[in-house]
Formats: sequence, C-alpha cells, structure tokens
Amino acid sequence: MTHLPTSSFPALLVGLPILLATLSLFFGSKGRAVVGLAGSLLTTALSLIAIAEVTRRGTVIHILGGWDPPLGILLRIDPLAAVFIGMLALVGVFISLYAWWYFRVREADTGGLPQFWPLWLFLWAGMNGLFLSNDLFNLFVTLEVVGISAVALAVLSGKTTALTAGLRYLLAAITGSMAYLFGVALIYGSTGTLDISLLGQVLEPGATTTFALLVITLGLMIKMAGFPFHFWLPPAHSAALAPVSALLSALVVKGAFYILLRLWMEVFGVSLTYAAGQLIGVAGAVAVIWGSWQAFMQTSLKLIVAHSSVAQLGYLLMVFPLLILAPGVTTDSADWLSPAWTAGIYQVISHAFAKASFFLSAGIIIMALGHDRIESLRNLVGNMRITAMAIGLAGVSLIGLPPSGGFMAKWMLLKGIFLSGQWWWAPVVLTGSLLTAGYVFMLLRLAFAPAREMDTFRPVPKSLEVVALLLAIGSFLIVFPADFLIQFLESSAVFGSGIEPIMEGGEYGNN
Amino acid sequence: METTSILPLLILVSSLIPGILILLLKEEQVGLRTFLNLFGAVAKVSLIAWVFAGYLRGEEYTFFFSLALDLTFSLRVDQLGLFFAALSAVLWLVTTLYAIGYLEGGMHRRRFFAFFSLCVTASTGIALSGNVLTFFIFYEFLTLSTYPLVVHRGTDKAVEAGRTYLWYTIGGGTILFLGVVGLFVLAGPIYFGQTEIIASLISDYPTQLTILFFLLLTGLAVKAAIFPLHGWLPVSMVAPAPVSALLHAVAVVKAGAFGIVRLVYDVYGVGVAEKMNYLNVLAAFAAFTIIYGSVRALFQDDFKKRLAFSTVSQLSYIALGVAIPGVLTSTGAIVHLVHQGIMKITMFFAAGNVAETYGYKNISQLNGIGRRMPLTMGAFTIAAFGMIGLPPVAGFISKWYLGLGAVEAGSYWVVLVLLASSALNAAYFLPIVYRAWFYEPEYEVSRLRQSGRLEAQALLLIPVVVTGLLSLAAGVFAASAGSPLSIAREIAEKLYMLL
Amino acid sequence: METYQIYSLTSAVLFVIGIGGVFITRHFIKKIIATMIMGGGVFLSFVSFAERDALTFADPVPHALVITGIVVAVASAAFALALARRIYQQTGDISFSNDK
Amino acid sequence: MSLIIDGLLAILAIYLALQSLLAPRLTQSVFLFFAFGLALALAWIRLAAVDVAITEAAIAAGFLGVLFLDALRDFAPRIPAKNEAVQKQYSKSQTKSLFLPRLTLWAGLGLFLLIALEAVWKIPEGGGLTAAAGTLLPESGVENPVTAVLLNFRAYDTWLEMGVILIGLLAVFAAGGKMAYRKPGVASQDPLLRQVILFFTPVLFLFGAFLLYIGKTGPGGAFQAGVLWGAIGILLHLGGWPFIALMPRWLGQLLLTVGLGFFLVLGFLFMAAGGALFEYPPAYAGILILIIETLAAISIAAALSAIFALLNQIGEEADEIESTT
Amino acid sequence: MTIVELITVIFLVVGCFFFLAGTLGVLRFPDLFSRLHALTKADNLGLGFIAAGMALHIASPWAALKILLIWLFTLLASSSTCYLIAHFQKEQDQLKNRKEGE
Repeated sequence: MTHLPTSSFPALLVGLPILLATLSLFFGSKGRAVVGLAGSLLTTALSLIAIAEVTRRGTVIHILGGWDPPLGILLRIDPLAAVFIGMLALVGVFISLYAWWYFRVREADTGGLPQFWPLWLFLWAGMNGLFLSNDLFNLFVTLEVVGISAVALAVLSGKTTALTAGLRYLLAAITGSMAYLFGVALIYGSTGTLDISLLGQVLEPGATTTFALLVITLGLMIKMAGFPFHFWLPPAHSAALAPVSALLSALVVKGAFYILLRLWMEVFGVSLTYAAGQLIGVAGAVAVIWGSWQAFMQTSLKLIVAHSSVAQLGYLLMVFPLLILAPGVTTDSADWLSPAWTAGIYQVISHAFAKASFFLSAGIIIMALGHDRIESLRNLVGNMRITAMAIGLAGVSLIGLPPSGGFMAKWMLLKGIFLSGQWWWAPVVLTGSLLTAGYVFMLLRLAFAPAREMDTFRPVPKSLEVVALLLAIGSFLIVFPADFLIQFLESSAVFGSGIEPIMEGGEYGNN
Repeated sequence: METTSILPLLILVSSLIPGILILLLKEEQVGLRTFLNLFGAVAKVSLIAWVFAGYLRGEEYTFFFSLALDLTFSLRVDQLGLFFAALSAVLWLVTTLYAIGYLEGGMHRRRFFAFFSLCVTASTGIALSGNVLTFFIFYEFLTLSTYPLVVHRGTDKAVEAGRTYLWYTIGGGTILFLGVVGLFVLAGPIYFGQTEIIASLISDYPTQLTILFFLLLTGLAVKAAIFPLHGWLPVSMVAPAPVSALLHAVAVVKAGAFGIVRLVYDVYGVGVAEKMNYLNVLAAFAAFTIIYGSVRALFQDDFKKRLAFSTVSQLSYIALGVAIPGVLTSTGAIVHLVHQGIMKITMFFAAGNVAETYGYKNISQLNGIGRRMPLTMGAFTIAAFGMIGLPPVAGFISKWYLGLGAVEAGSYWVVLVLLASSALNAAYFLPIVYRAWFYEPEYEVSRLRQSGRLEAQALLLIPVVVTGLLSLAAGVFAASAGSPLSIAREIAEKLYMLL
Repeated sequence: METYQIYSLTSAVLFVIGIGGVFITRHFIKKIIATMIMGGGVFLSFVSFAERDALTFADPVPHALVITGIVVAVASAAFALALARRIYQQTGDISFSNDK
Repeated sequence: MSLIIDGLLAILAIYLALQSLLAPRLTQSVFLFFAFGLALALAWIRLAAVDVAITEAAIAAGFLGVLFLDALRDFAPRIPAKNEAVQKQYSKSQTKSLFLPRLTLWAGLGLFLLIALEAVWKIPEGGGLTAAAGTLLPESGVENPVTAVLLNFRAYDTWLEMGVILIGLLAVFAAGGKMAYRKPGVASQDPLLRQVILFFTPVLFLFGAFLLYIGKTGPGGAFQAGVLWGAIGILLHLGGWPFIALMPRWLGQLLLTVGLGFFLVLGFLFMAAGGALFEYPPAYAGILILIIETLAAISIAAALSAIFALLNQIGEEADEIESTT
Repeated sequence: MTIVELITVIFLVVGCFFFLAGTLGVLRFPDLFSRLHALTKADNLGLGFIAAGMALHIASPWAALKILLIWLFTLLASSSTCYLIAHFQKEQDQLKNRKEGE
C-alpha cells in the first residue's frame, strides 16, 4: 500500500478539528460557538477538497512520521473512506448550523453549554481518524476518542435520565472497546502486524483468528448497537439534546459499522464461513423487526426515532450475509455483490440524512412544546409546516419509498437478496418497511389531526426548521449522484468484493 | 437508444413546479396561486397536445436519466400513455377551476392546491413512464401526495380515513415493490412494450414469473379497487369533492387500472398472460367486483358513497376488458378508461355542487333538486344514463365493445355479467334521477338560500356542464377520427398486431 | 509451558471474568471495576506476546500500545466514575433500574 | 522455580479480580481492585515490561485508585440505611430471578472461557516487531525502544491518546452539568498534612523530572512523569491549595492544552516543510521528543489533577446536599 | 556463599518475618488503632530489613542510596498516613460520642 501517492489531507482531516477544538477551549461560551462553527465549516470544506483530491488521484495515503507499516501507522483515503468522510462532513455541517442556533436559543437557561463545541470537534476528528485509519490499534484509539466524546455529548443536558443513559452507553462502549482490543491483541500476537492491508495478506485461519474475529465482532456489535446489544441506544439517543441525538444516531454508530465492514472484508476473509454471515444477518433481521415494532409502540417522539435507529442499523447487518458467498460460488459469478454494497452504502448515507433530520425536528418540537409526547403533535401541520414537512420527508426516506435514498438502499438490498437466492431475507425487509410506515404515518396522522387540547406552540427560529428540512431533502437528493458515487466507489479495492469461504465446518468455524 | 427529448419531462414539470411553488407561497397570495395553478394546467394540456401532434407525425419522445447501475428513470411517449396523460391533464384543468370555486374561503388552500398539483404530476408520470421502475416511483409518489388531500379536512373521520387509505396503499405498494424487484432480478430493467423478454423467460421460470405476476397484480389491484382490496375507496370519500372527483374517479384508481393494462399488455404480453391462465383469474375477480360493487352501491344512502361503490364496480370493467383477450374487448377496456373518467367526474362534480350549495349529502334529501339545479342535475342525468349504458352516451360505447368482444371470444358469461351490472346500475342511478326531477321539493326554496340564486355558482357549474357534454360527445361522435374510441381502437389493434 | 503462556492464559481468564462482571454485577462501581479487569486481561495478553517475541529487548510495540491503552482506559473509567457519582448524587441510585 | 512464581502470581491476579467483583462490601471491592492492579504491575515486571509496570502502578492502580477511594466517600458508608434497603431489594430480586437463565449465562461464560483459552493457547508465533524496532531505533533519537515507539514510530497514537485525556476531562466537566471551576472553601486545618504535602511536592517534582529525562534511555517517560506531577496537584488540592482553581483561567487552559497543541503544531510545521505529520529529522529527534514529552507531562499532570478536583467536587456537592437535607 | 550473601539472606528472612507479623496483626487485632499500629510499625521495620538486604546484595553505592531513599519515603508516607487515619477515626469517635451524649 505504501506505493500509493501521498497527500497531507489525511493528516489535516484529523489535525485541523483537534487544533480548533483545542483553540476553542481558550474562549468563553460565545467564543467557543464562533470557533466551533467556523471549525465545522472549515472541516467540511477540507473534507470536500480531500474528496475531490481522491476523485482526481485515486486512493491517497499519508505515512505518519515517515515510518512504513508495520512499525508505523498509515492513513489512507480510499473511495470508501472518502464517501464516509463526505457523509460526515455534509451531515455534520448541517448539525453544526442547527446547533449554532439551538444553543443561542437555549443560552438563557443553560449558559449555552460551552462543552458542546470542543467535544463535537473532537468527535469529528475522531470519526475522520476512524475512517482514515489503516491500523487496528489506531482504530481502537479513534474508537475511544469517538466513544468518550459521544457519551460526554450525550450527558450534556445534565438531566438524570441523560446521565443514567450515558453511563449505560459508556459502559457498553468501554466493554465493546475492550473486547475489540482483545481481538487486536490476539491478531498482533499471531501475526506481528497491525496494518490492515498487511494483515489481509498474512493472516492465517485458526482457532486464534476465529476467536479474534468473534471478540472483535462482538465488541463492534456492542458499539454499533447491533441486536442483541442494542439496549443502550434508545435511552442514550433519546435523552440527549437534539443536535447531539442527531449526530449520535446519524453518524457515530456508523463508525463501528465501518470498521466491522472493513475488517470482515479486508482482514477476516480467511476465517469467515457462510454460516457466520447468516448469523449476523439473523441478528440484523431481528433488529429490524424488533426495533421497528418497539418504535411503533412508543409514545414519545424521540424514543420512536431512537428505536427506529436500532431497526435501521439492522438493515446494515443484513448486508453481510450477501457478501459472504456460499461454497462453490466465486466473486466473479456473484452478480449481487455490487447491489449489496450499494445497498449498504446507501443505507448508511440515507439513514444519516433522514435520522439527523428526524432528531433535529424532534428537537424543534420539544423546543416549541416543552415535551415530545406524540399526542401533542396534533395539528403540527398547521403550526409548523416546515417541520411537519421535514418529518414527512425524512419518514418517507426511512420507509424506503421512491425516490428517496432509503428506497435506493432497500431496492438494492432486495435485488441482492433475490439475485443471491437468499429469498428468506425479503419478508424481513418488507415487514420492516411496513412497520416503519406504521410509525411514520402514525406521526403524520397526528400532525394532520385537529388540535384537541390547547397545546401552545412557542415560536421557534425558522432557521432551525429550515436546517432540518434541508437534511430531509438531502436524503432524497443523494439518489441523483448514485451513478457517479458507485463508479467512484468501484475504484476502491474493497467495494464489490465478496468473501469466498475456504472451507466449511470445523469446530466452530474454520480450523 | 433513441435520442432523448426533454418534452416528456416538461409535461411533468408543468405541474410539479407550480405544486412546489404553491407550497412556498403564503396562504393569502390567492391571485398568484390561482395564476400558477391555471398556468400549469393550461401549459400541461398544451404540451400534451403538442406532443400528441408530434407523435402522430411519427416522432419519438423519450427521456432517460440513469440513477445507478441498471436503475434508469425513463419517460416515453406512446399512444396509451398519452391517452391517459391527456385525460388527466384535461380533467385537471377542469377540476382546478371547480376546486377554486368549491374551496373559496376554505382552510389550507395552499396545501390543497400544492398537493393537488403533485398528484397530477404523479398520475401523468404514471402515464408517461417508460419502464417498470419509473412507473413504480410515480405510483408510490401518487400514494404520498394523495394522503394530505384525503385528510384535508383534518377531522377525526378524515384522519381515520387517511389511515385506512395508507394501510391499503402502502401495503399494496410494498407488494408491488417486491414484485418489481423480483421482475428486475429475473428479467432485467423491463421497458414497456418489451414483451418478448418475458415471453422468452416464461418457459424457464414459470413458477417465479407467475408469483411475480400475481404480486404485481395485487399491488396494482389495491389502487384499482378490485375486490377484496377495495375497502379504502368508499372510506376516503370524506375528502373534499374535487379530490373525490379527480383522484378517486380518475387519477388514483385509474393509475391502478392503467397499471393492470400495462402489466398485461406491455410487460407480460397478452400471449403469455393468456397461455398461463392469468387472465382467467383476473376476469373472475373483475366480474365478481362488478357485481359486488353494484350491489353494495344499491344500499348506500350517502351520495358520494354510492358513487364510490359505483366506481369500484365500473373500474373492474377495465380489468375485465383486459382479461378477455381480443381487439374488441381491449378497445372497450381502454376506452372505458376515458369514458368512465369523464362520466364519473361529472357525477362527483354534481354531488359536490349539491353538497356545497344546499348542504345535502344523502340521496334521500335530493327530492326535487333537479328543479333548482337543472344544469347540474342535467349533466348528472346524462352521466347516469351513460353509466347504465344507454346510447348514445359514452358508457354505452364501452359496454358495447366489451360485450361484442366477449361474444367474439366465446365468453358468453361476460355478457351476462354486463347485463346484470347494467340492470343494477339502473337500479341505483335511476332512483336518484327520478327523485331529483319528479319528487316535490320538501323545503321552501327561499329558506334554503338567501342569495336568491338557485343553481350553483358559475365556477362550479361550468366544469360539470363541460364534462357532462363531453361524456355525451364521446358517445355521439364515437365514430369520428380523434374520438376516444378511435384512438382506443388504434391502440388495441397495434397491441394485437404485435403478437 | 513457557512463562508467556501462563500470562496469556491468565489474560484470557481475566478477560472473561471482566466481561462476565460487566453484565452480571449491578453496582456502578463494580461494573466499572469489571471493565478495568477486562482491560487488565487485554493488556496482559499484549505484554505476554511481547515477552515471547523478545530478542535483546522485549517487543516494544505492545508495551507502547499497552501504555496508551491503560491511559485511555483510565480516562474512560474516570468519566464513568463521574457519571456514577452524579447519578448517585441526583437520585441515590447505585445501579441501573431493571426496566430497560 | 520461575514458573511457580509466575503461576502463583497468575492465580493471585485471578483471585483478586474475582474477589473484587464478588466481595460483598464496596470498600472491599475497591481495595481488592487496588491489590489487583499491584499484582498486575508485578506481572509486568515478570514480563520485562518495566515501562508498563510503572504506568500501571502510577495510573491504573495509583490515580484510578485515588478516584475510586474518593468515590467511596459517596457510596460506601454514608447512608447505610438506604444502601441496606437497596441491597435487600437485590437479594429479593436475585431469589426471584429464574434458575435456568442464570445457568445458561454461566454455561455461556464457561464456554466462552474455554474458547478463549484455546485461542490463546494455540496462538501462532507472529514474531512481533522487535527486530523492526531494533533496526530503526538509532534513527528515532532515543534509546529506550518503548519511548521510540510511543513518541516517534507511533507518535500519532500517543498524540490521539493525549487528546483522549483532554476529552476525558471535558467529559467529566460535561457530567458535572453546570458546575464550573469552583474554589473550595476551607483549606485543611491539619498542620501535619500540610507539612507532609509541602515536603513531598518538590520530591515528586524531582522524581517526575527524573522519570521524564530517564525515559530517553530507560523505563520512564511522559506518562509516568505526568502522573507524578499530577499527584502534586492532587495532594495540593487535598491539602487546601486548589491551585488549578486559583490560577488564572487562561493559564489553566494553556497548561491543559500545551502538550497536545505543541505536538500537533510541531507536526504541522514539519509537514509544511515537506515531511509527514510527526516526522522529525533524526538529528533533532532526540531533543524534540524531550520537549514534547515535557509539555505532554505538564498537560497530563494538569488534566489528571483537574479530573480529580472535579470528581472531588462532585463528592463535596453531594455532602452539601446531604447536610442541608 | 559469602558472608555478604549470608547477611543478605538473614536480613531478607527477618524482613519477611516482620511483614508476616504485621499482616497477622492487621487480620487479628480488634480495632482500627491497634491494626494501624501493627501495620505501620511492623511493615516499616520489615521493609527496612529487606531494603538493607537488597542494598547489600546490589553493592552499588548509588543503588544503595536509592533504596535508602525509597525506604525513607515509605516511612514518611506510611507514618503520616497512619497519623491521618487515626486522627480521622478519633474525630469520628468524638462526634459519635457527642451525639450519643446528647
């Protein structure tokens, strides 16, 4: 990998937000907001320039300290990482704009919560670092940067529910990190390298590798709230402040998924069996049904949205069984790999946009009403039509109706499912969609219903509503560059690849 | 592929842009809103006329936009599509006028007109879509843009109706989705008219293709209100009259019926559908729905509900026509697409006029209404005669062709169904006509309306008269060139020539 | 059996004790301790492999990783402790209530 | 012989770990965890990881132990009535919980343990990076290979880790809600404590500086030094000189961020000059690393003492709330 | 075995004995004060012997100085901690007595 063109963008993408976060610590509440917002805009601009660079030059790397792996650490932006960084930048900048106005409104009663901006920039840097990293241990450190700053953001409001949910989240995050790190230790012990690209070449199947795969998957599943480790997500995401919920749900959980995807596809190919893919697919399927059903049963808006995240993350896990080929099938003959990958990427991006918009809208409603019980959404359409529209559009994208990004994801997923002949996943996808439609339209029905009690809607800055709406529209617009996006991704080595399990069975996998 | 043309897209944009702009306007900007609306409607009709003229000259209009991999957004002009698009566009223009009058001073008019425009965009999109994917996109878009119109009144009843509507249509949409993806996987991106693809695959994948056909059919049958998936249609009659008129007589339900036509003729092909016995199943369901809808209509006192069940029944004529192979039945089915639209919209306008002017919603209140609203009820009477199938109104033509075709195909039972249905039609429409014209009014006229004007106001009246006359004209001038019948016949002949 | 194997086996035991403890114990502080025990196990495995791979000096990379890891773990534990104490201060709860 | 010692140490560590989770009283748990940390430190020594041993003893057992002890003020003895009630509630719910799920849980853990043991037992010889580090050590500017890895070969990890400490501090702030730096009211009245603290301050400082400097050639370095200097802050705080709260805001922030900031800015400067991030010319690497380590130790010390001070304050607030009610 | 080694061994054994005694005291004594007593006195002495033994064993003056310093610091730390704990306990007891007196 060291022969690729080098560029200083990877270093800047991590360094700049941290520099700005550090800088912002020197200011008071107002100054931090200014530095924070400026930092967000700068980071977004930098991310976009970096992506442009990748489209021009292909995968670029940065060898930190000039030490080649395996001793040193290598950062790389390949198209897959670029897409994630782009998603982070686009959604992140909207959330930053929202936060800017949000905290200005809340300034009176909270003092503006000065920790938000530095923590958010640290989180951003951590996510960038996570997407860029090509080193197993470095991934652990970035996971921790992301994890601690995410929990810290989640407890910002200082309310008891937020603190309790935050502690649960934090303990889950630490447990997940440690499990991940144990796997890293075993891998390092058995290969003497931490570099992902090198590992892909030297890792041998065996009991140790299988166990490392198990604990790493376990740890990352805990971190991304995959079923059955989803318990921490709904309370943590629903108790946080609106911009925080948005970025936790839309962005942070995707980090663990990204690592899982990379490691499964690039490192653990030798140790994976067809059954492993099916197993994680089942976890995803249960999450889809269970999460959607739970969302359907909730009575407060943020809890609905939070449970919906569990379900939407389940769809991501359902991509894995398609990527691991049945015995006898080769990568060349498997024509569903490209749709399956597209489904995964589109699910990530469209969920990021739609969920961010949903949580931001929920924040607006809480700001207007003082609470988020859904009965009070009555006549939302009359009172706040922009927010109602944002919720409607974001909901449509979550359901997966055309022509949203969610539709693209579900279409490609179903197509992959049919092409691969694993038809048993299809009912799950459809049931999930129907249940999602159930809770989204439950909200919309209330939004159109006549007001019953006199819930007074306090005025909320229009700019907040517009940001939420723009994100919702974004979840539709992302369909249009699909062709370009897929072409771009196809130039990355990992996109469109599948795993051909070497053999079946063994004691608990390949031995 | 052929060169792309922006014209089909413009036809869509002519209602999409006004819709979005109206959403951004303020509630009070009535003038600008009306202008946008009418401008869009007129532009749409003119564009379709332009394209029609070009099409007759032999020009091809297609528009492509590749989304991803083999997902292509495609608009294509063919005769069948244009036929349906023209119907939607003309009736949109008429209904817009009607709605402006009907909703004067009402609530949320901005929302209403915006979504109304979006609905029409969706139904023209369905008409002009060139492949299955595009059709599906607009089909779902139609569902979504109709929802705010169904719950427009915002009452609990309306919201409940909205819920029923959504469960049916989203459920149908999901099944359709499954079918569409399955079709994609098996047969690739199918463009309408490429029946040879399925024909070549049917021997290899008979089971899968059969399952897919019925998945697709079920998804479409929801909107076409074929028994037992018709439940949403009578419920959603709580919507304002223009909505019921355009959407539940034309745009939404016809989208389903049109979809069935496309499915049988342009995707699977009549040959395959007949060989695999799909058509018999469809015919059975359609025939049953015809009778069932009529019987249910008989027992409705709510004016609009009776019309709604009548719609359920009448829509299945189209399905039935599709299900009996033959040029004549196809002609009947396609022409009924238009004829039923014109007649039913007339009836809904009339019902709306009565409700708006006098507040009567039930048939039992209509005693002598014809004396006060002669023009409205005159138009209604014409349409009712048409529905029953009396010559020379449009409905007669469709029924005639359907019956003739059935005899030619040897399906004599269809004739029986048609006769029975006509008798039932008569049984539920004639009492209204009779009551309106020959009963004594129950109340003093002056007490009912202070303004002194007995007939509905002009904006409400003109559309109903126009559509009433149109339904008469479509029957009387059926034989002349350019009439719906002649176009339908041309389409049907082309379809069978291809075989 | 070599020295490193004693410790690497111990590391696996500690890891399992920790992960079990996180889920089974109830008190906040004990849960935090359990995560630290997990961490201890993980670090022990790193260092045992370093000892195995020693030449003139033990493999320095795992040592460096463990030092980094310890600091990171302590930072998260301190945060967890702060949260636990705040929760106790606000509600008097010393464990998560059973409703999840 | 050495195998027996190692075996005993291993058994001791496992026993302490189990006991610290199973001990009925929280105080016991915390002290056993202390002991566990020390046992681990001994294990590091046995494994020739002196750097790790110092770090473990200083941070994991030392600093974290202090935090746990401080937390005991809240949790352990104060309101026994309430704790007892909660305990009772537990025992009740424990008896209520079903036999079968618990059996499955234990069986699952047992199985997991077996797999884990097999995995570490069968681990192939990877060879590690000892040779690679040894070859490149002369270019790193330091002689202690661990320091070379930390501050040069994998400086990026170390830099991010300093970020983690800072984030940890911000997080503790965030957990504290609206609480800002607050000046504690009364200084400790105990003259002996004050004298001892005053005596230890320069000693700790010197020892920290020694560790920092020695880190270039032998075990020691920024983290260990940082913790010792942080201990000064903690002691001063306990002795009634809350210097973090007393110093001007900007100075405190400067101390907290200087390590991370300088590290990065230096990296950026060399990057602007055409190198990679954290790439130092071999000739200057030694001195640059020493500067970075010094500043890093300062920041770590400031962050750790601030974390302690904040946590301590949470306890004090709790005390106040208690005394007012 | 040289004489130095012999002395080393003796010192170490004696140191261990004191440690053992101290630990026994902690376990067996009834109250806090006597436990503290056992802990600090016996352990410091034990540590002193062990330090002396090690200093002899290493036989480098600098190392011996370091070991001496370690012992001194431990002595200082443990005695002051002992004092603080005892002081705290005494205050608590007084507080208790006062409360009971009321």
